[in-house]
Amino acid sequence: MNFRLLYFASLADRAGRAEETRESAADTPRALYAEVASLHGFAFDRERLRVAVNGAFVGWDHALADRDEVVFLPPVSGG
Amino acid sequence: MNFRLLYFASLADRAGRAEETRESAADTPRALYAEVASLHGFAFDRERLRVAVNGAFVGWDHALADRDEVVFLPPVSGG
Amino acid sequence: MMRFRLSDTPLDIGTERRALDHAAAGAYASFEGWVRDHNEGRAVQRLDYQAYAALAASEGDAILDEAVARFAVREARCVHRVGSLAIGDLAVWVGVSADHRDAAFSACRWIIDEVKRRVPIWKNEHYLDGESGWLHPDNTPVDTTT
Amino acid sequence: MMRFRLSDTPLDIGTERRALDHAAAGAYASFEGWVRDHNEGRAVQRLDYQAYAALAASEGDAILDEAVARFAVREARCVHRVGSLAIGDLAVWVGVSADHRDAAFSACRWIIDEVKRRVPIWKNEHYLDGESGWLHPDNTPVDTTT
Repeated sequence: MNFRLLYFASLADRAGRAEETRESAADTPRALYAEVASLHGFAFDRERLRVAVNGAFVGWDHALADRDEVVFLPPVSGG
Repeated sequence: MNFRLLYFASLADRAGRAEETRESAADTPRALYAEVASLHGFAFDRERLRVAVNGAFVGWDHALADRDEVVFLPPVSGG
Repeated sequence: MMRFRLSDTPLDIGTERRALDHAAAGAYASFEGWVRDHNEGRAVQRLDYQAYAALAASEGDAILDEAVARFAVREARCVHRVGSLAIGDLAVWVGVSADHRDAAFSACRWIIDEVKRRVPIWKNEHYLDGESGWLHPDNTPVDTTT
Repeated sequence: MMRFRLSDTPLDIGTERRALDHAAAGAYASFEGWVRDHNEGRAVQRLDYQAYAALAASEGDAILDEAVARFAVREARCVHRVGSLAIGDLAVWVGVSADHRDAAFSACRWIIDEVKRRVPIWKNEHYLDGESGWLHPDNTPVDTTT
Protein backbone atom coordinates (compact mmCIF):
# COMPACT_ATOMS: atom_id res chain seq x y z
CA MET A 1 0.00 0.00 0.00
CA ASN A 2 1.01 3.58 -0.50
CA PHE A 3 1.11 5.87 2.57
CA ARG A 4 1.79 9.56 3.08
CA LEU A 5 3.61 10.21 6.37
CA LEU A 6 3.94 13.60 8.07
CA TYR A 7 6.66 14.24 10.68
CA PHE A 8 6.66 16.92 13.38
CA ALA A 9 9.09 18.33 15.92
CA SER A 10 11.90 15.97 16.95
CA LEU A 11 10.69 13.22 14.59
CA ALA A 12 10.96 15.63 11.64
CA ASP A 13 14.46 16.64 12.78
CA ARG A 14 15.55 13.02 13.06
CA ALA A 15 13.97 11.96 9.74
CA GLY A 16 15.41 15.05 8.08
CA ARG A 17 12.08 15.72 6.41
CA ALA A 18 8.52 16.90 7.18
CA GLU A 19 6.81 14.31 5.00
CA GLU A 20 7.40 11.32 2.80
CA THR A 21 5.50 8.85 0.68
CA ARG A 22 6.16 5.15 1.31
CA GLU A 23 5.27 1.84 -0.26
CA SER A 24 4.81 -0.64 2.59
CA ALA A 25 3.22 -3.97 3.43
CA ALA A 26 2.40 -2.69 6.95
CA ASP A 27 -1.32 -3.03 7.63
CA THR A 28 -1.38 -1.27 11.03
CA PRO A 29 0.28 1.88 12.48
CA ARG A 30 2.11 -0.48 14.85
CA ALA A 31 3.82 -2.26 11.94
CA LEU A 32 4.42 0.95 10.01
CA TYR A 33 6.06 2.66 13.00
CA ALA A 34 8.41 -0.27 13.52
CA GLU A 35 9.43 0.07 9.89
CA VAL A 36 10.07 3.85 9.82
CA ALA A 37 11.57 3.95 13.33
CA SER A 38 14.18 1.46 12.20
CA LEU A 39 14.74 3.32 8.92
CA HIS A 40 15.13 6.82 10.43
CA GLY A 41 16.50 5.81 13.83
CA PHE A 42 13.56 7.20 15.85
CA ALA A 43 14.39 6.81 19.53
CA PHE A 44 10.87 7.16 20.96
CA ASP A 45 9.27 4.06 22.40
CA ARG A 46 5.95 3.60 20.66
CA GLU A 47 4.19 3.89 24.05
CA ARG A 48 5.18 7.56 24.23
CA LEU A 49 3.64 8.43 20.86
CA ARG A 50 0.11 8.80 19.56
CA VAL A 51 -0.92 8.05 16.00
CA ALA A 52 -3.40 9.77 13.68
CA VAL A 53 -4.74 8.55 10.36
CA ASN A 54 -6.35 11.00 7.95
CA GLY A 55 -6.52 13.68 10.61
CA ALA A 56 -8.07 11.64 13.47
CA PHE A 57 -6.49 9.81 16.41
CA VAL A 58 -6.61 6.01 16.00
CA GLY A 59 -5.35 2.97 17.90
CA TRP A 60 -2.10 1.20 17.02
CA ASP A 61 -4.01 -1.75 15.52
CA HIS A 62 -6.21 0.39 13.25
CA ALA A 63 -6.51 -1.17 9.77
CA LEU A 64 -4.57 0.97 7.30
CA ALA A 65 -5.86 1.55 3.79
CA ASP A 66 -4.05 2.51 0.61
CA ARG A 67 -3.26 6.24 0.35
CA ASP A 68 -3.84 6.88 4.09
CA GLU A 69 -2.13 9.90 5.65
CA VAL A 70 -0.37 8.55 8.76
CA VAL A 71 1.18 10.74 11.47
CA PHE A 72 3.17 9.57 14.51
CA LEU A 73 2.85 12.31 17.14
CA PRO A 74 5.62 12.98 19.67
CA PRO A 75 4.57 14.18 23.16
CA VAL A 76 3.04 17.63 22.66
CA SER A 77 4.29 20.85 24.28
CA GLY A 78 1.88 23.64 23.37
CA GLY A 79 0.48 26.23 25.71
CA MET B 1 -16.88 63.38 73.16
CA ASN B 2 -17.66 64.47 69.64
CA PHE B 3 -17.80 61.80 66.89
CA ARG B 4 -18.27 61.90 63.15
CA LEU B 5 -20.22 58.87 61.91
CA LEU B 6 -20.45 57.71 58.27
CA TYR B 7 -23.24 55.40 57.09
CA PHE B 8 -23.20 53.17 54.03
CA ALA B 9 -25.67 51.00 52.13
CA SER B 10 -28.64 49.78 54.16
CA LEU B 11 -27.50 51.61 57.31
CA ALA B 12 -27.50 54.91 55.38
CA ASP B 13 -30.98 54.15 54.05
CA ARG B 14 -32.28 53.35 57.52
CA ALA B 15 -30.61 56.38 59.15
CA GLY B 16 -31.80 58.60 56.31
CA ARG B 17 -28.35 60.14 56.05
CA ALA B 18 -24.79 59.37 54.92
CA GLU B 19 -23.13 61.03 57.92
CA GLU B 20 -23.77 62.76 61.18
CA THR B 21 -21.90 64.38 64.06
CA ARG B 22 -22.81 63.22 67.57
CA GLU B 23 -22.02 64.21 71.13
CA SER B 24 -21.84 61.01 73.13
CA ALA B 25 -20.47 59.57 76.36
CA ALA B 26 -19.77 56.24 74.60
CA ASP B 27 -16.10 55.30 75.01
CA THR B 28 -16.10 52.20 72.72
CA PRO B 29 -17.65 51.38 69.33
CA ARG B 30 -19.73 48.77 71.19
CA ALA B 31 -21.40 51.45 73.31
CA LEU B 32 -21.73 53.89 70.42
CA TYR B 33 -23.40 51.29 68.19
CA ALA B 34 -25.95 50.45 70.88
CA GLU B 35 -26.77 54.15 71.05
CA VAL B 36 -27.19 54.85 67.32
CA ALA B 37 -28.84 51.46 66.61
CA SER B 38 -31.54 52.35 69.08
CA LEU B 39 -31.84 55.90 67.75
CA HIS B 40 -32.10 54.98 64.04
CA GLY B 41 -33.68 51.55 64.44
CA PHE B 42 -30.77 49.59 62.91
CA ALA B 43 -31.80 45.94 62.68
CA PHE B 44 -28.33 44.39 62.27
CA ASP B 45 -26.97 42.41 65.20
CA ARG B 46 -23.61 43.87 66.09
CA GLU B 47 -21.99 40.48 65.34
CA ARG B 48 -22.80 40.93 61.65
CA LEU B 49 -21.07 44.30 61.40
CA ARG B 50 -17.45 45.45 61.42
CA VAL B 51 -16.30 48.78 62.75
CA ALA B 52 -13.61 51.19 61.52
CA VAL B 53 -12.18 54.20 63.33
CA ASN B 54 -10.31 56.86 61.37
CA GLY B 55 -10.13 54.63 58.31
CA ALA B 56 -8.84 51.42 59.93
CA PHE B 57 -10.66 48.34 61.22
CA VAL B 58 -10.74 48.14 65.04
CA GLY B 59 -12.25 45.88 67.67
CA TRP B 60 -15.54 46.65 69.38
CA ASP B 61 -13.73 47.57 72.63
CA HIS B 62 -11.30 50.01 70.99
CA ALA B 63 -10.93 53.19 73.09
CA LEU B 64 -12.64 56.06 71.27
CA ALA B 65 -11.14 59.54 71.30
CA ASP B 66 -12.71 62.93 70.77
CA ARG B 67 -13.28 63.79 67.07
CA ASP B 68 -12.87 60.17 65.90
CA GLU B 69 -14.49 59.18 62.60
CA VAL B 70 -16.47 56.03 63.36
CA VAL B 71 -18.02 53.77 60.71
CA PHE B 72 -20.22 50.71 61.29
CA LEU B 73 -19.87 48.53 58.19
CA PRO B 74 -22.71 46.28 57.01
CA PRO B 75 -21.76 42.97 55.33
CA VAL B 76 -20.01 43.91 52.07
CA SER B 77 -21.15 42.88 48.59
CA GLY B 78 -18.57 44.09 46.09
CA GLY B 79 -17.15 42.08 43.21
CA MET C 1 2.83 50.86 45.27
CA MET C 2 -0.96 50.98 44.94
CA ARG C 3 -2.02 47.63 43.53
CA PHE C 4 -5.74 48.19 44.16
CA ARG C 5 -7.83 51.15 43.15
CA LEU C 6 -11.42 52.28 42.87
CA SER C 7 -12.63 53.90 39.66
CA ASP C 8 -15.75 55.96 39.05
CA THR C 9 -15.25 55.73 35.28
CA PRO C 10 -15.29 52.69 32.95
CA LEU C 11 -12.24 50.46 33.43
CA ASP C 12 -9.55 50.47 30.75
CA ILE C 13 -7.94 47.06 31.14
CA GLY C 14 -5.49 47.57 28.30
CA THR C 15 -3.72 50.18 30.40
CA GLU C 16 -4.02 48.34 33.72
CA ARG C 17 -2.50 45.12 32.52
CA ARG C 18 0.72 46.71 31.33
CA ALA C 19 1.74 46.83 35.01
CA LEU C 20 1.84 43.02 34.93
CA ASP C 21 4.34 42.63 32.08
CA HIS C 22 7.48 40.77 33.13
CA ALA C 23 9.99 38.93 30.92
CA ALA C 24 10.06 36.03 33.38
CA ALA C 25 6.27 35.66 33.46
CA GLY C 26 4.91 32.78 31.39
CA ALA C 27 1.37 32.90 32.75
CA TYR C 28 -1.32 35.56 33.11
CA ALA C 29 -4.67 34.84 34.77
CA SER C 30 -7.45 37.38 34.99
CA PHE C 31 -10.94 37.64 36.36
CA GLU C 32 -13.65 40.12 35.45
CA GLY C 33 -16.98 40.63 37.16
CA TRP C 34 -19.68 41.79 34.74
CA VAL C 35 -23.11 43.15 35.66
CA ARG C 36 -25.58 40.28 35.15
CA ASP C 37 -29.18 40.70 34.00
CA HIS C 38 -30.46 38.43 36.78
CA ASN C 39 -29.86 37.54 40.43
CA GLU C 40 -31.68 35.11 42.68
CA GLY C 41 -34.37 34.73 40.03
CA ARG C 42 -35.07 38.45 39.61
CA ALA C 43 -34.48 40.51 36.44
CA VAL C 44 -31.85 43.16 37.11
CA GLN C 45 -31.89 46.47 35.21
CA ARG C 46 -28.77 48.17 36.59
CA LEU C 47 -26.83 48.47 39.83
CA ASP C 48 -24.92 50.95 41.94
CA TYR C 49 -21.72 50.30 43.84
CA GLN C 50 -21.01 52.39 46.92
CA ALA C 51 -17.66 52.26 48.73
CA TYR C 52 -16.10 53.56 51.91
CA ALA C 53 -13.31 54.82 49.68
CA ALA C 54 -10.42 55.39 52.12
CA LEU C 55 -10.79 51.99 53.80
CA ALA C 56 -11.58 50.19 50.52
CA ALA C 57 -8.29 51.46 49.06
CA SER C 58 -6.17 50.41 52.03
CA GLU C 59 -7.93 47.07 52.52
CA GLY C 60 -7.76 46.31 48.78
CA ASP C 61 -4.06 47.15 48.75
CA ALA C 62 -3.47 44.91 51.76
CA ILE C 63 -5.11 42.00 49.92
CA LEU C 64 -3.00 42.50 46.80
CA ASP C 65 0.22 42.83 48.79
CA GLU C 66 -0.70 39.69 50.71
CA ALA C 67 -1.30 37.82 47.43
CA VAL C 68 2.13 38.83 46.09
CA ALA C 69 3.70 37.57 49.33
CA ARG C 70 1.69 34.30 49.54
CA PHE C 71 1.89 33.13 45.93
CA ALA C 72 4.81 32.79 43.49
CA VAL C 73 3.60 35.65 41.30
CA ARG C 74 5.37 38.54 39.59
CA GLU C 75 2.65 41.18 39.94
CA ALA C 76 -1.05 41.48 40.77
CA ARG C 77 -3.55 44.30 40.31
CA CYS C 78 -7.24 44.93 40.92
CA VAL C 79 -9.60 47.75 39.98
CA HIS C 80 -13.18 48.00 41.23
CA ARG C 81 -15.86 50.28 39.80
CA VAL C 82 -18.05 52.50 41.95
CA GLY C 83 -21.16 54.39 40.81
CA SER C 84 -23.96 53.37 38.46
CA LEU C 85 -23.43 50.41 36.10
CA ALA C 86 -25.54 48.89 33.30
CA ILE C 87 -25.91 45.23 32.26
CA GLY C 88 -22.64 43.97 30.74
CA ASP C 89 -20.51 46.69 32.36
CA LEU C 90 -17.22 45.69 33.92
CA ALA C 91 -17.52 45.93 37.74
CA VAL C 92 -14.19 44.49 38.84
CA TRP C 93 -10.98 43.29 37.20
CA VAL C 94 -8.19 41.19 38.73
CA GLY C 95 -4.97 40.47 36.83
CA VAL C 96 -2.02 38.34 37.92
CA SER C 97 1.25 37.47 36.16
CA ALA C 98 3.46 34.58 37.28
CA ASP C 99 6.16 32.28 35.97
CA HIS C 100 3.77 29.31 36.05
CA ARG C 101 0.01 28.95 35.65
CA ASP C 102 -0.68 27.24 38.99
CA ALA C 103 0.32 30.34 40.96
CA ALA C 104 -1.40 32.69 38.51
CA PHE C 105 -4.75 30.88 38.80
CA SER C 106 -4.52 30.38 42.58
CA ALA C 107 -3.61 33.99 43.31
CA CYS C 108 -6.27 35.38 40.96
CA ARG C 109 -8.99 33.26 42.58
CA TRP C 110 -7.80 34.11 46.09
CA ILE C 111 -7.76 37.85 45.35
CA ILE C 112 -11.31 38.07 44.01
CA ASP C 113 -12.59 35.95 46.92
CA GLU C 114 -10.85 38.20 49.48
CA VAL C 115 -11.97 41.40 47.74
CA LYS C 116 -15.58 40.22 47.86
CA ARG C 117 -15.20 39.19 51.49
CA ARG C 118 -13.25 42.11 52.96
CA VAL C 119 -13.34 45.31 50.89
CA PRO C 120 -16.04 47.78 52.03
CA ILE C 121 -18.04 48.03 48.79
CA TRP C 122 -21.80 47.54 48.60
CA LYS C 123 -23.98 46.60 45.66
CA ASN C 124 -27.50 48.03 45.25
CA GLU C 125 -29.47 46.16 42.59
CA HIS C 126 -32.30 47.84 40.72
CA TYR C 127 -34.85 45.36 39.45
CA LEU C 128 -37.04 45.54 36.36
CA ASP C 129 -40.12 45.66 38.61
CA GLY C 130 -38.92 49.00 40.00
CA GLU C 131 -37.73 47.74 43.37
CA SER C 132 -34.14 47.92 44.55
CA GLY C 133 -32.13 46.57 47.43
CA TRP C 134 -28.71 46.25 49.02
CA LEU C 135 -27.15 42.82 48.80
CA HIS C 136 -25.37 40.48 51.15
CA PRO C 137 -22.01 38.93 50.22
CA ASP C 138 -23.84 35.83 48.99
CA ASN C 139 -26.02 38.03 46.73
CA THR C 140 -29.15 37.48 48.81
CA PRO C 141 -31.04 40.64 49.78
CA VAL C 142 -30.36 42.51 53.00
CA ASP C 143 -33.53 42.70 55.01
CA THR C 144 -32.97 45.23 57.77
CA THR C 145 -36.61 45.29 58.81
CA THR C 146 -36.50 41.96 60.61
CA MET D 1 -19.04 26.65 15.76
CA MET D 2 -15.25 26.81 15.89
CA ARG D 3 -14.29 27.64 19.47
CA PHE D 4 -10.58 26.90 18.99
CA ARG D 5 -8.27 28.22 16.34
CA LEU D 6 -4.62 28.48 15.43
CA SER D 7 -3.18 31.82 14.39
CA ASP D 8 0.08 32.56 12.59
CA THR D 9 -0.25 36.28 13.38
CA PRO D 10 -0.27 38.11 16.77
CA LEU D 11 -3.46 37.45 18.74
CA ASP D 12 -6.02 40.26 19.00
CA ILE D 13 -7.82 39.43 22.23
CA GLY D 14 -10.11 42.45 22.06
CA THR D 15 -11.83 40.88 19.08
CA GLU D 16 -11.79 37.30 20.40
CA ARG D 17 -13.43 38.10 23.69
CA ARG D 18 -16.49 39.69 22.15
CA ALA D 19 -17.69 36.14 21.39
CA LEU D 20 -18.00 35.62 25.17
CA ASP D 21 -20.39 38.51 25.88
CA HIS D 22 -23.68 37.38 27.40
CA ALA D 23 -26.16 39.42 29.43
CA ALA D 24 -26.52 36.56 31.92
CA ALA D 25 -22.76 36.22 32.44
CA GLY D 26 -21.46 37.75 35.66
CA ALA D 27 -17.99 36.22 35.51
CA TYR D 28 -15.18 36.10 32.97
CA ALA D 29 -11.96 34.18 33.57
CA SER D 30 -9.06 34.19 31.17
CA PHE D 31 -5.62 32.69 30.87
CA GLU D 32 -2.73 33.81 28.71
CA GLY D 33 0.53 32.02 28.10
CA TRP D 34 3.40 34.43 27.44
CA VAL D 35 6.85 33.54 26.13
CA ARG D 36 9.19 33.48 29.15
CA ASP D 37 12.85 34.46 29.09
CA HIS D 38 13.87 31.30 30.97
CA ASN D 39 13.03 27.60 31.23
CA GLU D 40 14.63 24.90 33.36
CA GLY D 41 17.43 27.30 34.28
CA ARG D 42 18.35 28.25 30.70
CA ALA D 43 18.02 31.72 29.15
CA VAL D 44 15.49 31.62 26.30
CA GLN D 45 15.81 33.98 23.35
CA ARG D 46 12.72 33.09 21.31
CA LEU D 47 10.67 30.03 20.39
CA ASP D 48 8.79 28.44 17.53
CA TYR D 49 5.47 26.63 17.73
CA GLN D 50 4.76 23.96 15.16
CA ALA D 51 1.31 22.34 14.84
CA TYR D 52 -0.34 19.49 12.99
CA ALA D 53 -2.93 22.03 11.95
CA ALA D 54 -5.88 19.88 10.89
CA LEU D 55 -5.80 17.68 13.98
CA ALA D 56 -4.97 20.60 16.32
CA ALA D 57 -8.09 22.42 15.14
CA SER D 58 -10.40 19.43 15.60
CA GLU D 59 -8.88 18.35 18.93
CA GLY D 60 -8.91 21.93 20.24
CA ASP D 61 -12.54 22.31 19.23
CA ALA D 62 -13.41 19.01 20.93
CA ILE D 63 -11.84 20.30 24.18
CA LEU D 64 -13.77 23.57 24.08
CA ASP D 65 -17.06 21.84 23.29
CA GLU D 66 -16.42 19.41 26.13
CA ALA D 67 -15.76 22.33 28.49
CA VAL D 68 -19.05 23.99 27.57
CA ALA D 69 -20.86 20.69 28.21
CA ARG D 70 -19.06 19.87 31.50
CA PHE D 71 -19.12 23.28 33.21
CA ALA D 72 -21.94 25.80 33.78
CA VAL D 73 -20.46 28.33 31.36
CA ARG D 74 -21.98 30.56 28.69
CA GLU D 75 -19.14 30.48 26.18
CA ALA D 76 -15.48 29.47 25.91
CA ARG D 77 -12.79 30.23 23.33
CA CYS D 78 -9.12 29.51 22.79
CA VAL D 79 -6.56 30.74 20.27
CA HIS D 80 -3.02 29.34 20.00
CA ARG D 81 -0.15 30.94 18.08
CA VAL D 82 2.05 29.05 15.66
CA GLY D 83 5.30 30.30 14.13
CA SER D 84 8.14 32.29 15.63
CA LEU D 85 7.57 34.21 18.91
CA ALA D 86 9.72 36.60 20.94
CA ILE D 87 9.95 37.06 24.74
CA GLY D 88 6.69 38.53 26.05
CA ASP D 89 4.63 37.47 23.02
CA LEU D 90 1.22 35.96 23.61
CA ALA D 91 1.35 32.23 22.80
CA VAL D 92 -2.12 31.10 23.89
CA TRP D 93 -5.31 32.72 25.15
CA VAL D 94 -8.28 31.04 26.87
CA GLY D 95 -11.43 32.99 27.73
CA VAL D 96 -14.56 31.75 29.52
CA SER D 97 -17.79 33.53 30.48
CA ALA D 98 -20.21 32.13 33.04
CA ASP D 99 -22.96 33.21 35.40
CA HIS D 100 -20.74 32.55 38.43
CA ARG D 101 -17.00 32.66 39.02
CA ASP D 102 -16.57 29.08 40.22
CA ALA D 103 -17.49 27.67 36.82
CA ALA D 104 -15.51 30.35 34.95
CA PHE D 105 -12.29 29.59 36.85
CA SER D 106 -12.73 25.80 36.76
CA ALA D 107 -13.47 25.69 33.04
CA CYS D 108 -10.62 28.07 32.17
CA ARG D 109 -8.11 25.98 34.11
CA TRP D 110 -9.43 22.73 32.67
CA ILE D 111 -9.21 24.04 29.10
CA ILE D 112 -5.59 25.18 29.28
CA ASP D 113 -4.58 21.91 30.97
CA GLU D 114 -6.31 19.84 28.28
CA VAL D 115 -4.93 21.98 25.45
CA LYS D 116 -1.41 21.47 26.76
CA ARG D 117 -2.03 17.75 27.19
CA ARG D 118 -3.88 16.88 23.99
CA VAL D 119 -3.49 19.39 21.15
CA PRO D 120 -0.72 18.49 18.66
CA ILE D 121 1.45 21.60 19.02
CA TRP D 122 5.19 21.50 19.69
CA LYS D 123 7.44 24.14 21.20
CA ASN D 124 11.04 24.57 20.04
CA GLU D 125 13.04 26.80 22.36
CA HIS D 126 16.04 28.75 21.15
CA TYR D 127 18.52 29.48 23.92
CA LEU D 128 20.86 32.42 24.31
CA ASP D 129 23.83 30.04 24.00
CA GLY D 130 22.75 29.25 20.43
CA GLU D 131 21.32 25.80 21.11
CA SER D 132 17.70 24.87 20.56
CA GLY D 133 15.47 21.95 21.35
CA TRP D 134 11.99 20.51 21.26
CA LEU D 135 10.24 20.28 24.59
CA HIS D 136 8.22 17.71 26.45
CA PRO D 137 4.82 18.57 27.96
CA ASP D 138 6.54 19.21 31.30
CA ASN D 139 8.93 21.67 29.58
CA THR D 140 11.91 19.35 29.95
CA PRO D 141 13.95 18.75 26.79
CA VAL D 142 13.21 15.91 24.39
CA ASP D 143 16.26 13.72 24.09
CA THR D 144 15.73 11.44 21.10
CA THR D 145 19.31 10.23 21.04
CA THR D 146 18.93 7.89 24.04
